[in-house]
Amino acid sequence: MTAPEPEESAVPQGTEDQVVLRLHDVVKIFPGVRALDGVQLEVRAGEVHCLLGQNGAGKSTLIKVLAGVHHADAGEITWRGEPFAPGTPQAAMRAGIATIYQELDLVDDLSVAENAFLGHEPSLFGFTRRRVTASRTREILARLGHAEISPRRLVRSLPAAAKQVVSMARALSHDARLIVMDEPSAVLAHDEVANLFRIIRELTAQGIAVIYISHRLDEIRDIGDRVTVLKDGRTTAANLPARTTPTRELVGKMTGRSIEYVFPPGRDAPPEEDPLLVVENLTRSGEFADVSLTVRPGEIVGIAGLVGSGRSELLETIFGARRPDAGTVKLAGKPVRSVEAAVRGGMGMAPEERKSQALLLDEPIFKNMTLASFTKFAKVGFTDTGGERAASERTAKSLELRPPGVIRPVRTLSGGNQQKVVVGRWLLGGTRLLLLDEPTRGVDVGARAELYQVIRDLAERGVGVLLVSSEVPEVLGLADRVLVMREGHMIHESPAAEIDEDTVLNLVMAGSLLEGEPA
Amino acid sequence: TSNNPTENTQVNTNEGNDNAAPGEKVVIGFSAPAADHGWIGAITSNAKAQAGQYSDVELKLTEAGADAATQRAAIATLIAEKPNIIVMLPYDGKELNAAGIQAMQAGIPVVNLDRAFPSAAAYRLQIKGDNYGMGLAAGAYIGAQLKAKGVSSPVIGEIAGIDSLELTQERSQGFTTALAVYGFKVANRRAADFTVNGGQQAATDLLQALPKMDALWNHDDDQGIGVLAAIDQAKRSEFFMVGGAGSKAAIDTITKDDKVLKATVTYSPSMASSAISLARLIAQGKGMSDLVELQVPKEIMLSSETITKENAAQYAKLGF
Amino acid sequence: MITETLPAEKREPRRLDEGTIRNLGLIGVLVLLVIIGIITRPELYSDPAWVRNNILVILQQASAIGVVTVGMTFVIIGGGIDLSVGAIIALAGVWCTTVATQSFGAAGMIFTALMVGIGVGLVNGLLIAYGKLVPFIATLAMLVAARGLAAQISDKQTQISTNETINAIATTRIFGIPLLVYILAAVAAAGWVLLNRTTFGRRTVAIGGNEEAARLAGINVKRQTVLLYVLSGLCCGIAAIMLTSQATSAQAGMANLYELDAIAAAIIGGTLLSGGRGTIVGAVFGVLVFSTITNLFAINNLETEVQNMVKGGIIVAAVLIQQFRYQSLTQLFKK
Amino acid sequence: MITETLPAEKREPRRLDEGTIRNLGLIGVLVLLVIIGIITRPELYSDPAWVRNNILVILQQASAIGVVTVGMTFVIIGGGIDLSVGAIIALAGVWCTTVATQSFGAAGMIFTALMVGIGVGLVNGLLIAYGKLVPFIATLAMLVAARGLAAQISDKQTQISTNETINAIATTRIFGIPLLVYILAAVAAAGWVLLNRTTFGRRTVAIGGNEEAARLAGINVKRQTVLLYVLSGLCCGIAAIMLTSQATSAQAGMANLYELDAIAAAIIGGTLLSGGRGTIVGAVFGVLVFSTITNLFAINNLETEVQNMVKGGIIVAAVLIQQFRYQSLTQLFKK
Ligand SMILES: Nc1ncnc2c1ncn2[C@@H]1O[C@H](COP(=O)(O)OP(=O)(O)OP(=O)(O)O)[C@@H](O)[C@H]1O
Ligand SMILES: Nc1ncnc2c1ncn2[C@@H]1O[C@H](COP(=O)(O)OP(=O)(O)OP(=O)(O)O)[C@@H](O)[C@H]1O
Ligand SMILES: [Mg+2]
Ligand SMILES: [Mg+2]
Repeated sequence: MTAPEPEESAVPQGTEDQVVLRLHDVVKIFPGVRALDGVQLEVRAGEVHCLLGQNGAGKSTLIKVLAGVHHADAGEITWRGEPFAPGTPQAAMRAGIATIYQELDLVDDLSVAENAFLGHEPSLFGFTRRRVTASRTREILARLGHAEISPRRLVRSLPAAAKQVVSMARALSHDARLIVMDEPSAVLAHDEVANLFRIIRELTAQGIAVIYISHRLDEIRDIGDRVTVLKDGRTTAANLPARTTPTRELVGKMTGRSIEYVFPPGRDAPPEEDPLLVVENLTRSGEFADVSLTVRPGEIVGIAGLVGSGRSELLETIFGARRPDAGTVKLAGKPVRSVEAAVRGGMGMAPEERKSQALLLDEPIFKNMTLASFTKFAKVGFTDTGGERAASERTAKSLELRPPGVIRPVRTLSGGNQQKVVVGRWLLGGTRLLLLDEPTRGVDVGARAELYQVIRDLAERGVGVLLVSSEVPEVLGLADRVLVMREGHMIHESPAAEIDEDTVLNLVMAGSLLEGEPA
Repeated sequence: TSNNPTENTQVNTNEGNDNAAPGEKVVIGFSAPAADHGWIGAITSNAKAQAGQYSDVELKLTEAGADAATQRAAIATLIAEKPNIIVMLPYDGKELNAAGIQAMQAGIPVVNLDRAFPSAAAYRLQIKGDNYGMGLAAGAYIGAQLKAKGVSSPVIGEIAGIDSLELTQERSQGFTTALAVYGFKVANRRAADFTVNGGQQAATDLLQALPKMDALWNHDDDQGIGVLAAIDQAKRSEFFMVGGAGSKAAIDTITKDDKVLKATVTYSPSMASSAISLARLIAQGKGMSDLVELQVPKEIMLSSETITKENAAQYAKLGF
Repeated sequence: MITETLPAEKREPRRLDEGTIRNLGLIGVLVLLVIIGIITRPELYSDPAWVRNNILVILQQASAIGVVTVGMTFVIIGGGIDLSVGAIIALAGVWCTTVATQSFGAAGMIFTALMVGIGVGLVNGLLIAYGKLVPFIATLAMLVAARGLAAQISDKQTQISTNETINAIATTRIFGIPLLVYILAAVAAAGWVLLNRTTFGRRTVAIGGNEEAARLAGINVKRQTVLLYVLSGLCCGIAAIMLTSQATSAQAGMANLYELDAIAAAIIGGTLLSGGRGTIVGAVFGVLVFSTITNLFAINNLETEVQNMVKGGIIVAAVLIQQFRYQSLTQLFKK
Repeated sequence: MITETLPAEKREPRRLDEGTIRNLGLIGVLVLLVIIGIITRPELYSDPAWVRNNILVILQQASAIGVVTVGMTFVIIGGGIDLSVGAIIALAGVWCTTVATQSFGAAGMIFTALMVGIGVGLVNGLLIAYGKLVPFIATLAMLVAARGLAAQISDKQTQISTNETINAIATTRIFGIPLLVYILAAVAAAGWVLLNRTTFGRRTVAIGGNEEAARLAGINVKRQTVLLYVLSGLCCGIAAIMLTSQATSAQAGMANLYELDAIAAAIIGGTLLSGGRGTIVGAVFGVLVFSTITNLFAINNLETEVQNMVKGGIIVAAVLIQQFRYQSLTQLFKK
């Protein structure tokens, strides 16, 4: 492979007085990986500068260098005209760079206000000024459109979406000239993203620069001004206009190839067979009530709904990880009451939070992939690591795991590749029914297309799939049948072909079909 | 007990003793449990001080650490170094019995100090304190005093040392037996841990459980400092107290007679000094000059004496 | 949207947080222990003067270990552990009762004890924060070394405190309540304020709950870690004075196994061993449960071995009672 | 691109994993200790017979605590902790040396010790897995209770083993090497295989590394937790026999503070106290370091208090040496 050709646009071209941040040939090396390998970046005051790149391209590493978490091994950074090399996160913050990290960086047992002002608490002789902190937090939250989140509430008790708001509040609590956002929309629902964009526009109107990272191209088109594309730690294109650059070109710069389609082409409805999964009147008080659904072999059933509508809890209950208050779950006619029974019966689940719920971060990839199936490889209790590795390698190849190889610890993989490991776990296990909770969260465009294909292929082979996603196009593009969940109730069901995005969104938000649409 | 270590040892200066004349050089291996307690501390310092009295003795200290297993290791190492004789205060006589036998079989005589080996093959000489006798003496003193006062059904308290040690059991048994002679029994018994804080805590609890008390026996004068402090703090004085072991502080208090402590029954660490002297004689093949026998006898048991205000002056020099 | 899924707080029934519920559980355990005491020794409990005095005795017995537990709670909340507390007390106690130190009078002794505590805590903290030693190993090494040094300094003898002022600390009562109890109350109150109302406390929770997040928020994790061990050392210094005064003496073996007691009290009081969560009030209740148990055994003249068997059972029961209460209460609030 | 930035795994220099590096560090520490021994006591080390015997003494001293450490390592890797190991040993030792048990002969005694170990481990495991008690508290309660029961059973007396077969375990040598050393080797080897080559080991690492992930992968976390404490109890049963044979007796106070030693050895050997990672080889090296230190002190006639001070320093140094090696080696691999 050859190094990417230097593009004319890779040369920074902003006028000097506008440019607040400039990176030249920045390099960051981790043991065995050149995470950044000559990055060029230039950000102007008051713009939203988007960073695009595949999983593992180095986006998070780049912003951590800016935030003083990592130190660049080579290269130059200029911040507001001065050379810049923050030694600590505090130094970066003082210089006016605030960061919203990809992984939630909150302390569960501190309140919302304390989290927002962590590290720079308003205080008098070391005593925290709780009223001041609370009122300032309340202001910021109101500005963020979330006045309903109480500043005194413990972060532990907040749902994921609200935690993301608190992360944002923390960034705004600094008097920042540049705010870096690493996939802030990954855990946000549709309407929350709109809210986020409103705030970003407010910020840029004040001349604050924003670096925005996302895998969702539509978002970038919506909010972004200019785009810089990273591939394998290098800038492959810089300062492309966000709105007008063709998708084909962006994807090409990111992946080095063109992706013809995102969703696999539509297919014929799967044959009518007896249902594999039958859920009847499942209820967990406070989470969801009276949910009934079926999944047939080879069928992909998608559940749309807002964050907080209880879909994760539903999946976990079906999987046997939570005890239902009422109702039954049957897999191929047999009741499922525990995770072990579910796994034994051929059910698998890729949970919502892969790091805390699915991965042994310090263990090698192949041991993570075979976590649910190592007993099947084993002979009389003795494990067959050779067999596990070989099988994992095949699966890794079919998922196009990057970097290849199954021995390195999962911790060193980028988020999207970690997700592939989780999906791979169930491909290995001879799964008959796969429960997927937000499977493409944080996964790049290329890998996403691969994952979609993998899911389709599984269905073609007769595996039933129950898919939860907050991205409506994903549900519509992938599923054969769509269910809509709202506040714990299943309010709609129809074949995917008979429903469109607007209808689903309206159902999700208002709970009713659009006027004039047939029910 | 004293804050000045040099006052703390009891040695036989051997004036006018023929055996004191320098003989062939003797290497004495010495092993005692780790000392975090005054009595054991005094054992080691006495041994060192006594060895210092002889120009022909070299003392090899191998302290035994925190438990019987560590002491076994220390003894194994000591045996490999082939001293002429080993003086050992075992963590527990029964647990170290095998170590004693091992040394004897290696041709090294063993002087057992304080805690007896069950097997006679495990030692050449045994110098024992009398734990049971200590309890007996304390019980007898308390019984006699109470009887003299005419108390008919007295409330008697007991503060023991570390309860899982056999010596504690022996002391308590002796105490119960002696009290039974007078028809008395122990109303409440707390175990401490041979530390001053332990003594203070246990005594506080005991005083709380017995709002009125006639007599108290505390097994150990070292933890007795804490016991006396607790009694002061509770402002109690309606009873009298007997101590154990015979520390310098206890003897001083008894002499001054300004606290509830009226007597103590001895269990003197001076036995370590005697052990070193006798070990030297055994190694040199000499006997004890007052005995007719040519060799040192096999067993010596110290008697537990009762120190009161009347005879305290006499015992002052034995206080540790 | 979050508004819809999250009931606004005003409309929510004022929810007891887990900490409070745990503390209620511990009060329940305490009440239960007292009831057992009343049932087994009614004649003692029928005397109000005795009961009053008994409460003071329990508090007094809890005072020194309570002070240590406050420091330990901070260390554990901050994600560490301090196995050397007992050894620090011994070293501080022995150091402040040497003949030389005693010649400087009470102020000199108190100063010495506090300085020794702070100094050892500082070494612990530096080893852990900058030497990158696991707290368990670093403080275990310190345990061994500090006890050794204490034995060396005291020449393995019990050192008597002849200072009347120091010795009076244990006997002084103010409004009928022992000074020692006031000291515990003051330390606990200061600890509560420090944990809940200062940046120091909030940062402690942060580094214990999510060290990476704390670091990213610009908190100097290393310095905070050092300070936590210094705080624990300081508490040990205070406890050393209290114990020395109570026993009118100090010795290398004093405060034996205080580390286990303090950790157990903190955990029973709701502190997470993995860090990030804990309450001072709970820790103090934990200490009180333990000293009430000891008191109960004493007034019932239980033998040591029976005591131990029963104590194991009570610890398990206490934790189960807390859990039971918690679950049943959350059940209640669900409905 | 990827091939360029990331050498494919086959071409990568065979990288030593952290565990191996730590073990190398521990071997370094051992060598250092031996060198200190040679320097301080050259006359002893010049005698080959003495050296050979000394190695056997060290190994023999490490044998019982080594067996306990293997069990402890499993528990810690599985995310728990077992503070009751010393107490289990005492209970098993005392129970198997009662007059009644001894009347069943050696087989009866061994069976009893193992059953007591397994039984107590089972109770620990059930309390933790199903009673949802924090391991620290559950096993601390068990520590107190089991020692109490041991004192009760033995009536606080040291119980002498009159069984020749049992007593012979400590004195038997095969090819000149003590049987006790073979037992340690067998347990360590079995532990290594169990951890690294069986599904049991994989489950242990899984539940310790990420309990939730293990649960959602269909692993029965509760059962595995119970089994881990049973395993630790079993190791204690074995150690009880070994110690009883060495002392030809058992007593309620035996194996005092073995919990601290075992945990320390495991951690020094590279086991993460928070679970999910650890090696058996490292744990055994950790034990050897401790018993070599003790041996070094013994041959140098160090007084206990000096011993303790030096020991604290050596522990710190040992950990620092490991870290130093690790960093310098990774430095090497960067280039
Ligand atoms: N602490 C680390 N140690 C070793 N390698 C690392 C570390 N952090 C990141 N890497 C590696 O650096 C490369 C870049 O990772 P980074 O997290 O920056 O990717 P990313 O672009 O943010 O991907 P994603 O879109 O999945 O978040 C990856 O190959 C990753 O495996
Ligand atoms: N930590 C928490 N404490 C209290 N309530 C919570 C918590 N997490 C979630 N909930 C509540 O549980 C319900 C379901 O929340 P959840 O976010 O898991 O739903 P979801 O549909 O799975 O969302 P997602 O789109 O993130 O998958 C909501 O009513 C939410 O408010
Ligand atoms: Mg990233
Ligand atoms: Mg969810």
